[in-house]
Amino acid sequence: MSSIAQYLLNGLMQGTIYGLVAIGFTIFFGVMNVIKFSHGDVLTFGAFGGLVAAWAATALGFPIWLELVFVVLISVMASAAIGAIIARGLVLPLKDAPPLNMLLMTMMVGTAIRECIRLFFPNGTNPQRFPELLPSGGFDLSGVYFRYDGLILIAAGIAFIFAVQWIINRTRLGLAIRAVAEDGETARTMGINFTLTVAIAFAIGSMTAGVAGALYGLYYSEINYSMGLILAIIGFSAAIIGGLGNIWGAIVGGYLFAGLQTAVVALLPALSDYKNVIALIVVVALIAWRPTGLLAERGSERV
Amino acid sequence: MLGSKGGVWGLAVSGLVLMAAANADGAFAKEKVKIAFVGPLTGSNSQHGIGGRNSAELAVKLKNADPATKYEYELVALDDECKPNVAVQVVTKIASDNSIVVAVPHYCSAAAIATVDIFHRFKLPMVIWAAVLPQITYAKKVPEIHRVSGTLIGQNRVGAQFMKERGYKTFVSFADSTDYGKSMNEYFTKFTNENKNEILGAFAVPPDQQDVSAELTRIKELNPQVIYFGGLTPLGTRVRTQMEKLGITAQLEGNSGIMGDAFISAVGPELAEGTLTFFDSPPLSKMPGGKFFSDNYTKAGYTQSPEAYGPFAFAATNLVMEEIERVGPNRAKITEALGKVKDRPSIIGPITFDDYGQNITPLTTKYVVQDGKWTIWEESEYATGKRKLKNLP
Amino acid sequence: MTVTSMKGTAGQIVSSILVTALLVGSLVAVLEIEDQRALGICVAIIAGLSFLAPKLGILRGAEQAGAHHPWAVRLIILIGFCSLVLILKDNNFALLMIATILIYATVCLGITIQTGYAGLFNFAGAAFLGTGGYTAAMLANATWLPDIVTILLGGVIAAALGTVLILPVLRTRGHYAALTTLAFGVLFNGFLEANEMLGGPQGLKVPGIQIFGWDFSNDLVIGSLSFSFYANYVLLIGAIFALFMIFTRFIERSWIGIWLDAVRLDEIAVSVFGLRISVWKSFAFTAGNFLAGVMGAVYAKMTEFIAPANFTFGDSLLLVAIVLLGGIGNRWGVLVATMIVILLPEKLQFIQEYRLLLFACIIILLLMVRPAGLLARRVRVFEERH
Amino acid sequence: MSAGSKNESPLIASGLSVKFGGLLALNELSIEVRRGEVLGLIGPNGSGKTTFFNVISGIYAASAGQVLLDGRDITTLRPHQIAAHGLARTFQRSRLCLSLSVFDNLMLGAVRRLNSGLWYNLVRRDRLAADVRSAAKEARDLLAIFNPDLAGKLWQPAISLGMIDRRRLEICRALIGRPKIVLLDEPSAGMTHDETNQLMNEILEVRRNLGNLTVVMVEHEMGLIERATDRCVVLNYGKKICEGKYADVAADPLVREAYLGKS
Repeated sequence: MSSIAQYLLNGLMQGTIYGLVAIGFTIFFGVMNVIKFSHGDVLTFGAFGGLVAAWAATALGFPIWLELVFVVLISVMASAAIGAIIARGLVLPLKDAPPLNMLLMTMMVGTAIRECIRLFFPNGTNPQRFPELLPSGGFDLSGVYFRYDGLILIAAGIAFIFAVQWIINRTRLGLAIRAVAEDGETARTMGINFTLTVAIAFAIGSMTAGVAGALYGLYYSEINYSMGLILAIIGFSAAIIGGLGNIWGAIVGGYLFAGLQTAVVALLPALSDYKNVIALIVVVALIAWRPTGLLAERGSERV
Repeated sequence: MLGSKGGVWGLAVSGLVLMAAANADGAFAKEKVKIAFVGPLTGSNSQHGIGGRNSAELAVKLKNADPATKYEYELVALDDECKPNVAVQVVTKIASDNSIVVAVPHYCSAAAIATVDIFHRFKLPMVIWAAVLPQITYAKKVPEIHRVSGTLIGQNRVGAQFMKERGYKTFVSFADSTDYGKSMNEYFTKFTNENKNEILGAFAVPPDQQDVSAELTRIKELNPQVIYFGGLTPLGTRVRTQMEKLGITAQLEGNSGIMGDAFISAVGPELAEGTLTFFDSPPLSKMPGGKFFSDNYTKAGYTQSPEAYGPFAFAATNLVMEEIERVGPNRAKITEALGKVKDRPSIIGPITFDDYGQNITPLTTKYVVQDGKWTIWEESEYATGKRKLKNLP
Repeated sequence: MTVTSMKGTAGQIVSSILVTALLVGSLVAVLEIEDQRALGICVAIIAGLSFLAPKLGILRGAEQAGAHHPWAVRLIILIGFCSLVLILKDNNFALLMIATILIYATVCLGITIQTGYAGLFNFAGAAFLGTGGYTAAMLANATWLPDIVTILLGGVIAAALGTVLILPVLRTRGHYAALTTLAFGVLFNGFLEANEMLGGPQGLKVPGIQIFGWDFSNDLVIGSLSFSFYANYVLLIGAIFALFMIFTRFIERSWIGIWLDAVRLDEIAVSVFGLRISVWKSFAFTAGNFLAGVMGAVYAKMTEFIAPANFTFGDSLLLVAIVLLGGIGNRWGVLVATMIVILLPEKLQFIQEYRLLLFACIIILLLMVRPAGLLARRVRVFEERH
Repeated sequence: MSAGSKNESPLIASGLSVKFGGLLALNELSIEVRRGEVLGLIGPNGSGKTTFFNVISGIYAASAGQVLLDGRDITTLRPHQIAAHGLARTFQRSRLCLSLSVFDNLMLGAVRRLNSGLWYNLVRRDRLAADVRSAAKEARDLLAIFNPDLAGKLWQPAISLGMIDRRRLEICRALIGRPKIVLLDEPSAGMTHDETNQLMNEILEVRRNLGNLTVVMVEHEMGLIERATDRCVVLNYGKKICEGKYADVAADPLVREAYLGKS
């Protein structure tokens, strides 16, 4: 029984990371109706930014709590910056192009980011060790091993999810973003700076990737240049099965995907090779069942 | 328009003239001989490919610096991306190029299996520098095929024997789902069973899977003494770090796939401490010429490390150049000469090819991580009993 | 030559000869020249000519020739193709590249029917290619089965496998549909890697093609001329490609072509006129997968080896990239784009580990500069006179 | 028109309701369309006129009620099935396939008459070519009734047409399938007064040529309604509030209130 709790804990951590990635997808889709597939690689970029920050902090002799703050801050800023740059430089100019062009373009941007890290980061092809900045150790509760860092990170991730939700739904900035999402033209006539709002929305969406990247590094103590690709596929799946444009949908999708993967290993250990295959079959089946996602309104098309 | 059309042809012709001119440059110097190197230069295995390429390049550079050689060598390096179809493409390319007389190909076994027939068809001799699946050489006798790296059978035989001697009884196998991992698992299972030890479970995950905690939780339930890992460094790193996160205290037994500094630097010296591997080459410092290789590698200014198989690429390239010096740049003659290689000294130990072209004298060596360094077991504090492996019965 | 001189029958025929010659000449030059500097100059000249051709009305002329004198143009292309094989006759590598280009181009014709016409995204092209390949591998022991049948079965099985996806594809649109196929492509690859029955990650050996005692793995000898054994494959694949080019054209220039376009452009509006959207979506999806499956079988038999690593998400992406770069819905654009996409990384070998980065940058640049692709699709005009 | 020879009303909607979320877009609406008439459907914005069209043509599902087309229950049928029973429509916002030619757009209206068989389309190219020729002639003739210039633009993309020609094309697309009943959703939208008048004359002319085709028309231009319709139905909040000749309807206090609001 104890291992069930252990699986749950693992699944929760994975789900939080997936959910964070999916939120980014859903924000981009909401605002610009685009799928920005480079999102996973923006995450990687943020995580590597955090790694460089950690090296700098060590060199400067920061205390460990300051190093932690610095690492997370730089991760978030690095991914927000590159997200905004991609939005401004590549996504906006192509906003009227067919969706397929945008999809391919952002996939290629992701490839370019990935390759740049691999080629230009020192020893970039190899996995990199991410410093452990959170209290190590943990406690054993009837056979379940709770690590402090895991608990802290899950809490932090969930807190950030709520923060993003709050920004989008409760602030003036969020109002502007939602206005642009609803109808770009009208928002413009209402005096909202369209380009700036889009760039900010992309920055916020990318920040979630930065947070996910930092969480990933702190939790797994290891990052590598190619971790973004599979996370992008999973995050995209999560956002879709939840229902694009719906933040809660993205979160549900994230935990669902993690739950599926964990369940296959826990319940059908003989099929653990097929973990992703089974999870993706369920994704396809879910899409067939609810073609616009689990939480999306089943709104009818305007005719 | 027709004029411009003619321009294309004119250009094609002038291109050929240019090529001819380039070749003519060497007319006064030594005859130029081309050797092809093939390995993954892009993708997730590219650190090995680039390390191997650098090492092969180094061998060529050092050889060319030697005034006593008969020929001037040129290395043509190509990327097979570790994909069979791309490998078929690039090998067809080098095989159709008659100026290339011999090849040093492949890190990934799937690529090598796909190209064996092409090397044979075009009668291009080759010496594999890293792919380790047994059937590349042993599926059938092909005169052109040779391999300096040992098959993964040896590593596993030595490993299983070693673990038995330490008294370990229960194992779990954790491999990646590539050909490499599957084959590793196969021979691990074979030898472990022969030793009458118990395998509690076997797991396979794609090499790019990031989170392995679900599998590890399952392993924690099984509570083995040893986790056998059959995969490459990136996944190995994740397994080791996530074992720690889940509080798994089993002994980690690795293989050639995690051999190299990358593993230790990625998991950190504390976590790496005590990890075992079995690898087909003693440390460079123990080999004649090993220090020469590492010094020159550093001196050449390569930023990427040669990785575990760099020395093999260096040895293979040197071997083919030695044969060319002896019999001349002729494919058939090189094939014949390579078939007779016996006890040839190299930085990875003496090389002897059997009838299948397989190097049968790899010096499989036991390593353990001690203070952030791969240390030969016999020289480690673990062997003396000063430090202890985990979960020793 | 001026724009006016390109009109009229003679002008059109001359135009199509010029365009064919440009294509053949470029291929020969790019494949035969190894010297980097010469290649650079050569590529610049090809680019210049390609830029000039539309300005001088040659492209338009060739297009009109295709519409008014289809058989004459087909003859010209056939002559061009034969001379290509003749020039490259013993260059194994060049012929392998030509065969690879034609294989990818055919698969992309399938995706053109799916995405370009019916508007269905397919990010699992490599999976259907792989299905054909694995069918050929599985049927290797059934030696009593003629290889032609095996190849056709590759297409049939791929099309049949595609029906698994039909329900979600029919029910979804846009990005949701994109994910459906994307997920399928990834899971297909994962399945190949995980299972043992289909060879697992190591892949399988596949025997070469034999048709009526004609063994494709022997060098082709015609009279006193001896060709590389790849010439066999180039001829067969060329024939299949030509067949599917005509098939695709016939689909496009028919009522069905209109229905497919309408399904893409506004399925709600046209359903009101009685068009059965699901039928035509299924048709386009199945037809495209059939093409991919057929070529997958041929591809496996040509390389005599298949492994899961050949059919990854990245490969599916490559197929989509080709269709987009060519100009979505344009059959000839597919061919031109395939040449570029297949030959570019090969010719970029000299920059080795920087290849993929440069390739990504070039695609991004092309998407920014030419969002409609290299050759935009023209409005369909039915020929009224006969 | 074999089915049409029966003298019943070709379209009967009874007790039709449509819900969007909590909103009742149609509220137990009953409308009967008589054979050969031009029925005007009017009402303020959001009163449910277009929703009514969408339910009839099968795009939206009704949550309650029934629709009979020539005595057949079509309430639960899919759009393409309803089309097969002889219903055609236009859309308020232009829904031409702009990148396709005028001919292609027209042919979409004739889907049911054209042979979609694979053998025919891919192999019997000679027969196909002959059919294309006769279809092109028919298309030109139809377009010429509206605007002779338009007939000459058969192979041009629809996007090259002006606003009024696009509207003409949409109407022709609805007519070429020889429907029994046509729904016109605001034919005047986006056009000037003169253009609207001209277009309406053309529509009425063509309708007479087609043997007094039954037409239901949503329109805001009251002049048009007055001139073109035989009878009007007024909707408000998804309910029918009034029905009758235009003059009677226009005088109804309920209608005035709906348009002007309570004063």
